Amino acid sequence: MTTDILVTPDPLDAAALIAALTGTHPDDGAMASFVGQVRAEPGLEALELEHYPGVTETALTELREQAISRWSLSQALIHHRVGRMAIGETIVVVAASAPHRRAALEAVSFLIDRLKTEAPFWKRVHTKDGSHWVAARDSDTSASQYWRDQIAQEDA
Amino acid sequence: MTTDILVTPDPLDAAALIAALTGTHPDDGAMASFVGQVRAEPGLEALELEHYPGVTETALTELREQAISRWSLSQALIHHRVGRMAIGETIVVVAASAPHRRAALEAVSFLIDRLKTEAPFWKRVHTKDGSHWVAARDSDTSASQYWRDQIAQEDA
Amino acid sequence: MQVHIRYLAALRDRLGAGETTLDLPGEITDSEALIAHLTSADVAAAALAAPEIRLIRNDRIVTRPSPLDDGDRLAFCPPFTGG
Amino acid sequence: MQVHIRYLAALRDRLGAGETTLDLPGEITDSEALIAHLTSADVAAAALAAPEIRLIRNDRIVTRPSPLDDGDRLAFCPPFTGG
Repeated sequence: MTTDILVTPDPLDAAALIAALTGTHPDDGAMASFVGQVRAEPGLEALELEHYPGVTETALTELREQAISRWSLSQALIHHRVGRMAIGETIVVVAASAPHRRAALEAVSFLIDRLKTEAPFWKRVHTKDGSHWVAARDSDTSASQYWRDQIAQEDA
Repeated sequence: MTTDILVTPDPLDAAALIAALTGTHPDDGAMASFVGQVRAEPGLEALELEHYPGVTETALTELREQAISRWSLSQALIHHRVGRMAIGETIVVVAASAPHRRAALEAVSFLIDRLKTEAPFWKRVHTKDGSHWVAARDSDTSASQYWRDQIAQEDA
Repeated sequence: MQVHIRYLAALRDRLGAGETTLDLPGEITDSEALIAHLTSADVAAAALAAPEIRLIRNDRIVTRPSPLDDGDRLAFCPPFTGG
Repeated sequence: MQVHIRYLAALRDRLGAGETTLDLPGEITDSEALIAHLTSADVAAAALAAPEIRLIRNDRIVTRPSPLDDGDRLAFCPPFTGG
């Protein structure tokens, strides 16, 4: 049994999570997933993720419920690591399964796009000269807004 | 070392393939994947996949190269099973990794959408009363045409 | 000229023979003329004329109408349904 | 009324104290009046007025302006950058 929502300082095992979601629901023809990992950048020695305990889990739970409802998902999970991590380590795993592929693929896009701007996480880059907070990207805001608009249109 | 293109009668291990693609390229911040599996349908006892040996692998290789070129992917793989399989078994695994998430997510959508209409595979459903070929779905043709149009626009 | 023809998947069930070698009259130079010729011998072959039927020529998926050459290995295919 | 205030991530670095409890004058009834009040004591608090600054009130992410009540636990946050 896999926890659907998890925020943890421990390393994430994307493959194990994906294994837990495949072949488990006989009505599911499609499972999509996204793995975010620490990318090498000039000077980066480690990435640190701060979050707001409790509020973060609630935000992720709400995003998951929105996705399940909108795309009639059978399964959906969001696991996010916090604390300090090295290049190549997994930051986040999002996965969704559904009868058909479009639902699973869109739900995963939605979850990772919305997570970036709607769940209280903050990234800090550690270099050998010190550390700095990562600035929000306009493209992340746009991607998140796209889904907000989509949902607003459907509810209208 | 994972084979990028594989058509095989043996069971596919999606999790192992995804594990092979995560944390391996330091410039990759994003890995997306899609797993297609046999969905339960009324009367379905097994699904059988026929293909055209050689031509299928060439078609998958070309789709992979198109995706790598268009989205500047670091890694991309397509593994497809053929022969007879049971409900819940994995039919296809598509995965792509790139520096940023949009590239990885779009590439996976492209690969599975185009694969459905551009690689010579045919599905046959076995029931206890016999078997029948699966008809092509209009929605699959539309999804594939979407990407063909997108690429035509960019090349124009 | 001579061509080798295969029918795949549902077309194999529908048109019978999985594989055949044919000597063609000289006026047949492309895939559509071949389909008309096949239909004259077996009316079921008219199904090949449907635009969704794909043609594999010498192990390459080609667009129809496709030119034909002596010795071509042809495979007529129903729409692909993988994934 | 009394509120508990936290500054998170980059705002914590910028505004110093991670956590503070304040007694507010009666005319302050919403988040934007609070920000103006904080700015009068510390000009750096003007950064809180930027529209991208998010507010968490009693463990709920709320839209600004938000009403305030006695005993509220508030957290001002820079834009989220997870994933």
